[in-house]
Amino acid sequence: MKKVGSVLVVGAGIGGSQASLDLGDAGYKVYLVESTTSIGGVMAQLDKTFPTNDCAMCIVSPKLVETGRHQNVDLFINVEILDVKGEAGNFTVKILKKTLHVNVDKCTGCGICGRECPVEAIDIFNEGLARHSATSVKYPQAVPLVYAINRDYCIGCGICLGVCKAKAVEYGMEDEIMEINVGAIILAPGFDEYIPPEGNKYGYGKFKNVVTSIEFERILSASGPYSGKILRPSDGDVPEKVAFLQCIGSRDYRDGQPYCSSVCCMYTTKEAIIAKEHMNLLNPTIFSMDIRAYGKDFDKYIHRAQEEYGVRYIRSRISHLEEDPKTQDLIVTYEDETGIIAKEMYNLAVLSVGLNPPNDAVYLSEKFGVDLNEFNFVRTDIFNPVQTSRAGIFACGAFTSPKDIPETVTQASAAAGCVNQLLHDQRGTLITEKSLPPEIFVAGQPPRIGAFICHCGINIGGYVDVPEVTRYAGTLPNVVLADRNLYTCSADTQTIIKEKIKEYNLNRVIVASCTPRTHEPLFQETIREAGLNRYLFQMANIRDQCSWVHMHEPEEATRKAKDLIRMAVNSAREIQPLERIRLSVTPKVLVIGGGISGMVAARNLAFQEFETYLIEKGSVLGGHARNIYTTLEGGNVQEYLSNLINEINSNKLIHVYTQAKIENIEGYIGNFKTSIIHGEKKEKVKFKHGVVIVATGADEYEPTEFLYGKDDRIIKQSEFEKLINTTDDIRKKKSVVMIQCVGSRNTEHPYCSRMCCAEAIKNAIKTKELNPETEVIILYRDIRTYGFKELYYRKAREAGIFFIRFDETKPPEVRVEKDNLKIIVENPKIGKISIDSDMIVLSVGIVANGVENEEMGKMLKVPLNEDNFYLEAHVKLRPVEFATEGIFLAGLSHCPKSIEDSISQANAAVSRACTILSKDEIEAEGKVACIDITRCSGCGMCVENCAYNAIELILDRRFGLVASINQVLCKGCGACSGNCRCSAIDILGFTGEQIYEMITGRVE
Amino acid sequence: MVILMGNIQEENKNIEHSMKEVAYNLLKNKEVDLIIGYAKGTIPLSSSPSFIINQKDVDNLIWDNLCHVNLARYVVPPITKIIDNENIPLKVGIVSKGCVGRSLIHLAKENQVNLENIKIIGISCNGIINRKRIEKELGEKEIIELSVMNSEIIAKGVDFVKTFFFDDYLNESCKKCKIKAPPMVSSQSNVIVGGSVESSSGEDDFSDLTEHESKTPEEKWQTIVELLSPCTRCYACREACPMCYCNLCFVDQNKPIWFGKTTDMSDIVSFHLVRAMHVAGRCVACGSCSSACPMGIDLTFITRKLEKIVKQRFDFTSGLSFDILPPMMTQKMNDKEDFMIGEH
Amino acid sequence: MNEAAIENKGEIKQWNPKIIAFLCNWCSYAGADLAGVSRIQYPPTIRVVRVPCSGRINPFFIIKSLMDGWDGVVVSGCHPGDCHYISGNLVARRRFAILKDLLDFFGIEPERVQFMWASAAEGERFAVLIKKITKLMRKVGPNDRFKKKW
Amino acid sequence: MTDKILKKEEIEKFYLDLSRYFNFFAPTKENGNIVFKKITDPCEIIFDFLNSKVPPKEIVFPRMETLFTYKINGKEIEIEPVNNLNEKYLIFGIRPCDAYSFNLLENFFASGKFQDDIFIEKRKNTILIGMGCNTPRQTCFCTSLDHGGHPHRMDDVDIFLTDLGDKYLMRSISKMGKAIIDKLAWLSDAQRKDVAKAVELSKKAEELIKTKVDLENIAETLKPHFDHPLWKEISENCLGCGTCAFLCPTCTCFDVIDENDHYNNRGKRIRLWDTCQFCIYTTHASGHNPRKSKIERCRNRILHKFSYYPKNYGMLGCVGCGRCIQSCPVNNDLRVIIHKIKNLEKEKIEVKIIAT
Repeated sequence: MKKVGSVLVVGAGIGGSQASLDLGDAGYKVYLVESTTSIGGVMAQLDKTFPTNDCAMCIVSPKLVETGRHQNVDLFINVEILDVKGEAGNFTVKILKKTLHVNVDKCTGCGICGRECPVEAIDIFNEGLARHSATSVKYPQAVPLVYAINRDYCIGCGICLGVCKAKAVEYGMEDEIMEINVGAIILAPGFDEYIPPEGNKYGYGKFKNVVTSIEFERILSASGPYSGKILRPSDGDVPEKVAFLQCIGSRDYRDGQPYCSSVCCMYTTKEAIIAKEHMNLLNPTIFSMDIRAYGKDFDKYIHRAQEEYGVRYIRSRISHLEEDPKTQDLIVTYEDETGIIAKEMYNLAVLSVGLNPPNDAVYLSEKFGVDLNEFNFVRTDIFNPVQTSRAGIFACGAFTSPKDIPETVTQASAAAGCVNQLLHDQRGTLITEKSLPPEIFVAGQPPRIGAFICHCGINIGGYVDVPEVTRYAGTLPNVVLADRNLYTCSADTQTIIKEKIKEYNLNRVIVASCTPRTHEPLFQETIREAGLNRYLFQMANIRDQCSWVHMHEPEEATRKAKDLIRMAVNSAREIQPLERIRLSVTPKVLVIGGGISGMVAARNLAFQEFETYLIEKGSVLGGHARNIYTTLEGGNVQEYLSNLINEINSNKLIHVYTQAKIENIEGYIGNFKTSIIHGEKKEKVKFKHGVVIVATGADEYEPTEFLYGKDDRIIKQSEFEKLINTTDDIRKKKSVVMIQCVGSRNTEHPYCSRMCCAEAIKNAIKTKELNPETEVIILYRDIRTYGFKELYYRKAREAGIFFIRFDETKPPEVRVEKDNLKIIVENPKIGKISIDSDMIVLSVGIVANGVENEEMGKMLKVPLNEDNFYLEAHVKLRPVEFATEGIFLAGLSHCPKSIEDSISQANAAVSRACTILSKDEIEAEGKVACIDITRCSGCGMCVENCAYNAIELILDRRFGLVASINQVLCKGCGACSGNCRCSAIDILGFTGEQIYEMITGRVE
Repeated sequence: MVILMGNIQEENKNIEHSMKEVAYNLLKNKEVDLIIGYAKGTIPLSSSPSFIINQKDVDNLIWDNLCHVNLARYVVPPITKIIDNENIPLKVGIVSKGCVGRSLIHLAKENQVNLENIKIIGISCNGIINRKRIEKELGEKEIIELSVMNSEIIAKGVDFVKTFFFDDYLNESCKKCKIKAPPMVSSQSNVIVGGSVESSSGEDDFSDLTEHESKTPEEKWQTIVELLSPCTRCYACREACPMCYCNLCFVDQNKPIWFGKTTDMSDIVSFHLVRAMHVAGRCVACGSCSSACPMGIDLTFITRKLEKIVKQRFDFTSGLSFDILPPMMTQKMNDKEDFMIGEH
Repeated sequence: MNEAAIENKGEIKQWNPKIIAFLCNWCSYAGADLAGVSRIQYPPTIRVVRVPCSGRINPFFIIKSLMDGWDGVVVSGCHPGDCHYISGNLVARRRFAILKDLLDFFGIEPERVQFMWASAAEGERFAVLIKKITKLMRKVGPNDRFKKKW
Repeated sequence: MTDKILKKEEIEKFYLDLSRYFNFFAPTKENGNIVFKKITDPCEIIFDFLNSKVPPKEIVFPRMETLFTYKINGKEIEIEPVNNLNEKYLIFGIRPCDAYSFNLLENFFASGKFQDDIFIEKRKNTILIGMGCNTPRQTCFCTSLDHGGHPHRMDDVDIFLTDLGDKYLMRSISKMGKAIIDKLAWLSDAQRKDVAKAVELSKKAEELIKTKVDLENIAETLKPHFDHPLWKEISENCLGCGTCAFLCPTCTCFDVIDENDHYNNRGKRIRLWDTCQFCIYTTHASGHNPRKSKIERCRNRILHKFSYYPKNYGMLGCVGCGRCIQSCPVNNDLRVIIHKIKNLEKEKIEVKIIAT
């Protein structure tokens, strides 16, 4: 059966969107289907994100807008999957497009229908804490911004039909079925939060002031039901004492789910911090069993919560909640880790609910024919967490297991990476480059400006005197046409604009309507189709920032609209056509590091016929994985590794260099030049490549504590693993004691090494299997078996392995006595105990190779974090790439992680790389910095201010040392220009002259 | 020309002596092609920057409390010589009081001077006399001779003798100056010959600014207008400033003409405001701008504020180190935000 | 909303300062849009200039605006850490700190030039701050000190 | 011709009478500088001064002067000339050197093919009441100039005053001057001894000028030395600040700019002082600059005053007021420069070549 170059992505949360963008950019046709009426998923509901407290909406909405208008991505909302046929490379999917009763193409999202609708419906986006009308959009920044009528509530009064000037409301509109043909499928349905059932012991549903964490998230949000004020639902009072109860529906065998939901500890901490930030008098308390801050910089975040924000953590188990009927305060009864039962009173209780599989998981598995695991999450390959049980169908995000945003984004790209591997030969076959007329030459001609002013139904027209404003616009210098339209964004107006451009031979166009953030691309496209350079356009925002915010002052609103239009016209007069610089791409890759991550990346790339240079500093491939025999889940690492190495060595397109050292890397995205020396004889090799993937890995911590090295019965976990997998010495051991967090979570290495808990439990269980007689004791601070790893924690306890917690401040003490080892440890509950043992195993952490990373970082101009791990471009949304374009990141050099995660990251890096490698040319954005070297004096301030390494100082024959801008790397932020004393740097599209004209073009 | 007696005189004599010695040897050992220093002025209250290439001329060098010009100004752009069509930069020894040394260090950070071609002849400056102030206070009497004795400045005229207290009649920036000699910069130690100090900015209470800062906006504006109204827009301040090396000053730019060149008050103020903005975090408080101003405007009043801002906001003092980036070249997550508006 | 309405009705009679607002495209401009989408009312005193990032804003823009007779200037960017361009707002913050101090030193009322952060989700905050700034501006009155006389 | 006496206590009367017809300019103190300003209160006037910081040329040739304003409506541009041209000016206490400089200004503005109406009008309406220097500065060298420069030179003013301590000897030089004096009937006649004292003061003043600058056929001397390395030496410590030119009573260079009021579609054309000491003064739009280094610029200043000017107008372009010497921040002394040039002829001094 023939492969097809298109992909179906199911679910348009952050994961689905990321996958779609990756694939769209890589030249595949993408069908993105979403069951609700707009994209963004849970992330769009969040107020802030951990551990950076970034504003979720700020960082996600640009991505959503991009997804919504990507020319290779077809977005279908409010759909249902009916049927899936075919096999990897060629599926046929039948989709039901449920009617919105609103014509998507006509609706301008102006919202008048919603405002006029008489019936109230529950606002699901705000978790039912607020209400909106039956005709509604999911949230203000929704993409696509299309209203939908909820027929469950609609009384068919027809008001919306009447008020909709765009004639978009169509009651009679029917559902529609369509069939699409795709080569691969990515499932990204996300998760559904756990809702405590009737009669739960926390009184959720019974007590008004018990809310779930996701409800609380909305309460925190500035755009939420209480617009950012923290009030309790019962009486709208400010809750001074807030309790956060952890593991609600997680790690709970009775009424919840047995696995760990992975994210609760962190998002709760975040909510506590933000709550404190919003209202300082508030005291958050978090009741938890363990604190699972296993991710990058997570422990630091917990620390900040405690130190800076005074968040209180109580290790405990909650017995139950009662409500004080008078005050509606809540009494929390819990047992703390010393075994004492205590009661405390709180004004508000937040249940940190766990992540459940999506409610329609079973339905999806049946339709797509993919297996689920025992909890109805999708079952994935043991070494490739995005590969479902059915070839050609991949999954990502919380559907594979509970996870946070960066891991979801990584998996999304990873899935896209696997799709690339599957469909690479079909790349670009189904996307259509639309043909455009040649650009009209306008340089040097006097400006002929056309102004189109939008009524936006009554959204503008109702408050701003549009006819007057239009008349006024007509009087402005260089304006040869001032026209007004009911909806300037409507399809028919686009044709009108094109006609007018020809008729009046306009060479500048301004539109006064809504916000350029959503509509500029549309109009730019229109004028481009009319033959004008797309940058000869300027917008005046007279709706969102005028008519809608001055509804009670029509005259003032009108005056303001005039001002804004005058400013736009003044600026338009100075606009020059811009062209996007194009640069050829060398379709080759440099992969630095021959560990699992590096090799997986190289294999994937080579599979896609991209020549790849894999360089390894050591003499053999394999890296850190060479010390690991199995995964906790039972995967055979050594076997996987040797197969992988064989594939690498046998692949013609992969050039492997061992004992290699990079001498120099120069160039930039698409065009790097690298020289290395390798092998015994230090041979020199030079090659060109388009991208770099950094997978340099990390090292095992070399312990000095606990008498390591003084006694050969005290060994590292890796040594122990080797011992139990290669010898049967363990049979002779009566007792083994494992000490956790050696070289992790201390002042020297203030982060969690993430895998040690799993490794310890894995080897403990194995020990028990080999010799049930051996007593195994694990001394720990927190057991961080996140996700499904939690099950092995339970399994271990059932297998009779002892877990004894000690406090950071009171580490165990190890003594060597003549024939055996003694460990003294203090546990909060049982107090000081001493254990005799004949083997001590130290679970040592992962440490970055500071020196090497430093050196590499300098060479690539990429940053490190405080712990010397590489610092990605954006912690949440760009986890596998650097701010410097064309350089990607995978594996342990990013932060400690499991083998599966490393593999995901490697495939993700490949996917991101494919967005570049798949093109013969990359195109730079037009609105970038440009420099006048006659003015530049080479002081170098811009070089320092540029976050993208887009500027360097060069020696000009005539003007000496001057700055030179790489417009391909430039993002046009203007940080350089803002500081430039001699105004040598200007930002095209936002030039000093344009802004000058706007400033001086005010109304007296 | 200054005739010195008593302690300051001694000081300056020693300074002058050792400075000449260093300069002489530099030329003799061909370590430099050229020495830039100060020579005796032709009129009272003056000194003249002098370029010396012959050992025998070293004796013309002087050091006194009127050597006000910031000599760093002369090495941007670098002094070069064309040797068979190649523009070869000359090796230059610069007589450097603290602020000159700092200028050179900062200019090196901004790639304007290459310290490989520079020898900083460090001298420990004991302050520059505020000649403009003395002239003004003497009103329309001509000074024929100015001398410093012990702690007093003595001005002689045809028909008068007047004395001023030395410490009071120094440039404002000199009064508070903590860095008398070029800062010792470990990485570039070879550059500095002669005196130098450990690079530390010392404490400064900026008490001289508190009076103005406590005024109302209206009063502040009045003070500024009064200060700047004599400005003829001759740009002597700019030309004398070692940090003003732009090829085209913002005020000379057109397309667009951001700021007028007229003597309209708001044009004058905007020029000095923007210029202050441009030297913020770079100004080494040498006071050249002030002493160059033909109209006797004391611009150190503004530069002092700049010092204060960068010191207090970013704990930065310009020209002390190669390793610290100047404030405008970098940024910190936790910079103070006290100046920003919030909901509460 | 009604509350806002009344507040605005009250303000209509008062003098409306002309304030030029430089908003960064990714956070503050989006925040201003959100204020509109949520119909949060604020005084009609600002005229918005959209810039890619607060880092783009050269002191020229601000000083020129004052010379050209705008009564006030507002500059708003992303909160630290949210910058779409990684650190543009931090670079800008230093610039503005110095400028603000200098303007104050030169005797331009500190109320006239305001720097703020507003995220894409803070429509409310944006409106509140514009109200606040308008109030402050009304207190100091028209900008005739620095305005260039014709 | 009878000389009059103006008692110092009569100055107020003198002012009141004349300020009715004239904008009465006189030396006064501003920010510690002596400058010529329009007097509104006679007690602002300063009598005991050497010379003003800024030359009084700024009264007829202001540092900033609106030439005309214009309005744009549609395609039409209407020009409105400045209408203060029939204002009358009186400059009280102008020094002989500065008074002489007005002739040089006239050469530039009011002779030859292109004439500057605004200047001509202003100059026509300006009365000069000169005042002899009894205590010239050390830097004064008016007596070295070929035009017969003298601390008590009277030729260039309408009325000449000599400070006799408690009173002024007042002599009318021009018709206009005579007319004015006649108007002031209340002035007392001068005694012979007053006249004698004046003569003696004049002699004394001349003797006080020690500085002698040899300017004899300097123009010829300069001719062959256009490319002489001396210019490098002269210019090496110049900052290019232009102070010398801005304070020079004979410098006439100006820049013309338009200031636009975009919103009201109007603008004005303004003339501002400029100087050949600035780099951009000669920078072409192309970026080419015929005087690209300060060497050429310093040379130009000297050549203009002592070579081109004599060639064009038959007199030196310097009045010997010494302002440039006084105010040069790097003490680049004109007297020294001239001295070096003169010695060139005799090939005495060897010139050190530093940079090229």
